[in-house]
Amino acid sequence: MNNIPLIPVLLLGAVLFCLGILAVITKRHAIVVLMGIELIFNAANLNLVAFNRHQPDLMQGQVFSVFVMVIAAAESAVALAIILKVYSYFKTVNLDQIRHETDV
Amino acid sequence: MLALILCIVFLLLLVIVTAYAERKVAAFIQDRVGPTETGPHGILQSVMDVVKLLQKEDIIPSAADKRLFALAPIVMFAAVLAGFAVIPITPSAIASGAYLGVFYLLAIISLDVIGLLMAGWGSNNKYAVLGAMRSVGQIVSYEIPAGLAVLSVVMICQSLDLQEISFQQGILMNQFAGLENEVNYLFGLKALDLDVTHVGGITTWNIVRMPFLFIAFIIYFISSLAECNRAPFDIPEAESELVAGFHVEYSGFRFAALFLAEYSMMVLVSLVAVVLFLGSWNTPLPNIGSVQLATWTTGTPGALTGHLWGAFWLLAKTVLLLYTQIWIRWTYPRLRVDQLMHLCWKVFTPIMLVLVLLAGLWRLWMI
Amino acid sequence: MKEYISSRYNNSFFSVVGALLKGMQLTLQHFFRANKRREPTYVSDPNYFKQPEGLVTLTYPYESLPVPEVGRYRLHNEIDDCIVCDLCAKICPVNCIEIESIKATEDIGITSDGTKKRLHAAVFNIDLAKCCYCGLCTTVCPTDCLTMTKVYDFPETDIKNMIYHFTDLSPEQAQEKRQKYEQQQAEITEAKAAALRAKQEATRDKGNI
Amino acid sequence: MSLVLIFFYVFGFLAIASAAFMLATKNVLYAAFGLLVTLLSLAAIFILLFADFVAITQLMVYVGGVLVLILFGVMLSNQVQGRAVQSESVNGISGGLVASAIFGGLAYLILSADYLLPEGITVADAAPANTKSSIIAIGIRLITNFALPFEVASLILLIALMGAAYISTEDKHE
Amino acid sequence: MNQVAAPLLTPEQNSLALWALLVLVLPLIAGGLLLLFGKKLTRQGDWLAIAATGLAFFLSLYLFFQVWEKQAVHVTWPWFQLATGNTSIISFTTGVYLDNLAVLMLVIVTFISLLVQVFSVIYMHGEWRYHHYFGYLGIFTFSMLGIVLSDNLLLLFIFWELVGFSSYLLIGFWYEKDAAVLAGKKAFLFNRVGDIGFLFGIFLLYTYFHTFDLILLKNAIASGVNQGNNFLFPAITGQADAITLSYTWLTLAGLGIFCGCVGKSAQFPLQVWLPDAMEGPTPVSSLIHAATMVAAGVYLLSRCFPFFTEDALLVIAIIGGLTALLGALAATAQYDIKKILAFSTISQLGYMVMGMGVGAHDASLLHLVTHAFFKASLFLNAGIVIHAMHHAAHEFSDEHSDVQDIRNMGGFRKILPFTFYAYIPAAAALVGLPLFSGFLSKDAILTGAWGWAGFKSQNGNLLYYVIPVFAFGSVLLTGFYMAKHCFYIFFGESKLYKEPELLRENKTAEASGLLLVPVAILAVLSLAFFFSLNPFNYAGSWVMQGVSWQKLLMEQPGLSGGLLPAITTYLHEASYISLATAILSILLAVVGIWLGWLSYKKAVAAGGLSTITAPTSGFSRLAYRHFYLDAFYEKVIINPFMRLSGGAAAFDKNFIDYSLNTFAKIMVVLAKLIGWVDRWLVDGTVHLLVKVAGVTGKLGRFMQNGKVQSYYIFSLLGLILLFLYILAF
Repeated sequence: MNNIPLIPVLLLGAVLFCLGILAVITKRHAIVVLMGIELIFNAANLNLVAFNRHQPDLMQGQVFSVFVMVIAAAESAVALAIILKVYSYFKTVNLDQIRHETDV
Repeated sequence: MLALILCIVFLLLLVIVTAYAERKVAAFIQDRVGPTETGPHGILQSVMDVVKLLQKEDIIPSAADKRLFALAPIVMFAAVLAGFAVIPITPSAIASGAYLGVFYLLAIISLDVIGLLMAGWGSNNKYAVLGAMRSVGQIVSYEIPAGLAVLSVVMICQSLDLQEISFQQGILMNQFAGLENEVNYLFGLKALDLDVTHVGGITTWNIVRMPFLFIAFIIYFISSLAECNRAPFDIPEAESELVAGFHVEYSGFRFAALFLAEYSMMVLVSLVAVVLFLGSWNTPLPNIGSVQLATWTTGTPGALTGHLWGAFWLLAKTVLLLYTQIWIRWTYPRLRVDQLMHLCWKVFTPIMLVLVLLAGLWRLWMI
Repeated sequence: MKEYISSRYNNSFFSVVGALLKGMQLTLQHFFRANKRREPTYVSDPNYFKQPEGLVTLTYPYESLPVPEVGRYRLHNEIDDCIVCDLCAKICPVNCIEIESIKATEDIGITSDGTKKRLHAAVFNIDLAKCCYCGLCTTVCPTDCLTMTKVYDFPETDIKNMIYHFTDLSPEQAQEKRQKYEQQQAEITEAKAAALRAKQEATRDKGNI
Repeated sequence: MSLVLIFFYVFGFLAIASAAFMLATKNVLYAAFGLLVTLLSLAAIFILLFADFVAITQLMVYVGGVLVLILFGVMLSNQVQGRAVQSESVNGISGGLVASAIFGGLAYLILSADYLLPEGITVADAAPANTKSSIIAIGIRLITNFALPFEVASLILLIALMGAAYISTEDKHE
Repeated sequence: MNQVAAPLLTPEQNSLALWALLVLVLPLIAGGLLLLFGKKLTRQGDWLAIAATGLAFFLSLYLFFQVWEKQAVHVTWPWFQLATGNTSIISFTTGVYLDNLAVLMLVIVTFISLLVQVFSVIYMHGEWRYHHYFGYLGIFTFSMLGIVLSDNLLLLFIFWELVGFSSYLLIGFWYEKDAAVLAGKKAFLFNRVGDIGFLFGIFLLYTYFHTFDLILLKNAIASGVNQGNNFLFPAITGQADAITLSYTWLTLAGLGIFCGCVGKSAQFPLQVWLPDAMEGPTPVSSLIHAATMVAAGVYLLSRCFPFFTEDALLVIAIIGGLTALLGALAATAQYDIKKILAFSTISQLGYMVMGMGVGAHDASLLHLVTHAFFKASLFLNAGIVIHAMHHAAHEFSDEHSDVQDIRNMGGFRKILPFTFYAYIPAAAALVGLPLFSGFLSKDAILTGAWGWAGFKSQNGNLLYYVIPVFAFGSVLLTGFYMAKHCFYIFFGESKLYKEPELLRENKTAEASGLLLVPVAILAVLSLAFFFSLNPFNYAGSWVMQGVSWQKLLMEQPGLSGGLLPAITTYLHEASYISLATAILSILLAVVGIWLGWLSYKKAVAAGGLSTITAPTSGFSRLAYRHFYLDAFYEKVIINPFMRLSGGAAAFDKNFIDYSLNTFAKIMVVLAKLIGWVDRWLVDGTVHLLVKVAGVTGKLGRFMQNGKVQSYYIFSLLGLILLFLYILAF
């Protein structure tokens, strides 16, 4: 029986999701926050693929996980462009410092 | 498993031979003799080099990021080696018959980039960082024309499986499960009505099945030079500006690993070029009437003759491409960065986009 | 810059590809000519200038260009002809010749050109690591015993071995000759002293008479 | 415990461990490599879930694309000679509380939900046997049932490309 | 599907289709060869382009005589197939559709293209990238021919985009000039805006009818039955059941297709790209504005006519009328020789589109044909004049004067007499003077508009008369600006260059023969006789006969239902309209010319032929600036987005932050108040209250710390609350 039960996969997804949230909340470096967001995306993807494994008739899960990746790629490209622009302007990517700089 | 071990040993051997050939061919092109001392005609030179490097002290600069510095060569070598897994060596020997072989290869090659960045950053040296950045920029850029060239082949072959693509390019096509009723026409033109399914040989190679793929092949080959950081695209390692680029701080067995990874990359891209464009392990000789040249030089798949002929043809073509790589290196001067990017984005990418379109149309209308 | 280049060169696609192919052809030609080799012949050989193609490297220890008869490399001293005149040591600009002579008690022989030899060479060392191959020593040598040979390949692992010893006397023999000479000198001195004493005695005798 | 299940737990543990490492380390670059390991483990899990196309896409997009971008971003936004690439943590306690609360909620929901799934289903096992890979099914779905999202996704990519290129160009007017 | 789409074809029809395909690819082959090898060929290969186009023209003529009024050839080939998972396979076909309209367009396109290329040999002589220019022209012609020959919307759309792309290449041909680059970009982008609508229209139609094939679509739509607010369509191919579609969606589909026309044919509000497109070489303007790109929109309307509901047609008519008026108004205030013609093109296209909208389908097409000839002629004439001015400017090394400004010209009647005599018929045709082709077609459209308004306003709503009033107003304005154009250029005396010889090629010839011959041919073709034996009766025109809706649409007016027959009947009854239109339009044209003469005299008398100043008076400045449409887009599209984002930021900062700050402040004040009460009244329990208030205040401040991560925490708290809710219930 080469079948992974659904619950452990979903729990793994939940753990990764929470770790991603933790990264977004606690990190000061903008790029690490971005990494946390990627982790959240991946957790969602894991759920999609897991559900697809158990209901594969239309392949919605896999197709949508591919879409999620596309969106993630677009998102990270734009986010990094913004971060680099912010860096060239403030000379820092520390979120708190940026806040102080803008808080005129 | 046996195929896997055989492949790895075989390919490492090929890498060693390539490193030796590089020096010898360079010498001959420059009217020198090259290595002569170790072994007859110096054929043990590369082995000795590796042995020498392995004996050396493992130096890690004190200012370097030690973990990244130490891991980088392993990551690079592992990434390139993983790519060999899906290369079919003979009609029945392939380390891993992944159905998504081509796609997997493209993904694996991009892992190489991570290793490069690790090496460049971990060295804590401005030349290394610059070299790594240049190299990554170059590899990521040239993945686009190379990927499009691969895509055009995939569109023609309708498969991502390298073994299936290989079978399509020879007389054994109908023996592959799922291709029993396929027919190869000369130049892929049904209108010509020349059935070459059983003629085989060069007439069923991909560059002949769809003649425009020859342009794709040329572009793939040039792009692959850039992906291996080979001359004339070796600006990441430009000796005159960056000393040696990302591996300037490396020595001993880590340098050996980087060196092997680089040469393995050369072998890998040449193998991919052969499999995708130049008929893979198929013989170039066609059946002409009762002179069954192709049948004679193919052997029986699965039997020893099949293994030997397949490996022979594949390696012969690969060696030819490797020779061309070396030959090009010792002919052309290095490009500037802007010329490099101009070539990639303004020349190759548009041409390849058109070719992909053409390949699609060819598949729709001709075959 | 760009305009300059484009105005000077034909940048059209085909000419560029043509140029690239031309380069490949050139290197390929050189590659295939690698089966020819240059023969290690001397410049006087009629074949010398007729080998424009092929590898130019000589695998040196195994083959080398012939050296002309008049090659001026390692110094050699034919000690049998040497009269140990010390001229060479004096003229040497880098002081690489070290000579220590011992006067002989009698004529010890004649060189091949007929000069009498009166000195033993206790030490005749040439430090070829210092030698600058100017050849001055050979020109001043009165008996033409010091010459330059065509041997140029004499590397050593120990620099002391670069000092060449030409004397035919072993240190014991040299000691013996030295003692002999000193003995003779002592005899002569004694004889002179005896003669002087006799003379003085004779004078005193005369005075006494 | 079948082999697949063992592999799943190994890779799952690896994913969690490296994600935790990403959180724990102060070095941004190490965090990125921690993320790399997480992504690779997830790709492995995707393969175990018979989603080979998604797995390789994961490799290509995340490892070859997003992660390289992130590494580039890290390198470009820190002076090479200056301080090490450090990142401090803030909001540790509140963040931890919130995240663990959310995890508790999610876990409760996952464990208590009724999925209406036939346990030990046969469809999933039969499907990979029919087709050698999921790619054919995905390809057909992409250009039929999901053609509109597919096109919209391509539009989004194009817009993101243009936007990123525009944002990162030097502003000559200032 | 194939069985339905491909009825038995005679070999002759098959061969006709193959000839048509040859016509299509000839310019492409020539263009491709020129782009790749043009530099190597003798004369940079212009002969190749001209020969290919000439061959295409003669083939088109052959096709014309085979097809016109004889047969309609529809040949299809399977194109590609899509598997829909578990269900059946969807096949798409492609093909060639040759009917009266198609062959007529073929002839016109190849003919104008040929003349323009011949003209360009001299005009573009010595140009760097001369061969590229001809290559682009070839690709452009190819794209346009593709639109004409396509039998399905998908292929048509592909060629539609190709036209947009190649026009971008041509408009931006002098890419060393910033203005040309910007103009090309602008044209491209504005076309894209329209094309999005077009694409959605195509998708809507496909979603409902599951085919792109124009003929199948037409048949399917014609068989629809009007059921009040819905249409009932019987089962069509590949569809099991009959379908019911709402009127609204069909109207939207039609308007989507019309969007494509709005972009390409420069209709209001997307017309602003066209004047800027004058940055391209003049022969290109001639080609784009006469027979190809802008005509494509009208052609599309004609092809898709059955898909428009009555409401869609009304929108089309309004847009067309508005464009005609606005274009003409803008043209009155321009002084650039080409800009005037450009605005005139916008105005004339407005006529055609309005004609489509009011159901004067055939009149519109007639105007398309006549306009193609006289507008091409006018542009080529302008090209000769500019060429001459350049010649003179070059002799004087004068780089500051604007050689395209008509106030710098004058007296060319004597200097370039041949050009003048070629110019007059074309200009007269544009104004709509009798005996010239424009009169016929314009008259037809005006009659149609009047008839439509009359028919529609039978219920008493006289607002419909606005459309014909717009149209007649445009006639007056057309006379005015063309008169100005003509007088400024050809009358009076040369303002800038006093030696007339400098403006001529040499003493004997005013310009090279290759420039003059195309112009002469086009001038002759601007006469009415070529289109109708009776130059006052458009109804007898062979073009009108050939492209009448009964013939083209096979008696199936489509979704607009009985509108067309009804208008025809109405016009038949109210026969005075036709006569009144003719008289009124001639009168208006003459008055326009007279006004133009007055204006010119006034300007000359005032010596006000200053070339530097832009018009200052209110209205003419408005018209000169093209009603500030560009500025309008800047203000309405671009600035609001900027302002919206600025506003959002300001809202965030001024409102949300402010209110929270105030909240915090209030809390502090409250705490202080309580503290005061506490200090002065009792302690004990009150202390506790103070503490509570303090904590609340701090919480308020803490939540409002400006850190995005804290906000994120608080938003996640909401999620946790949701969990708690689920846990609780």
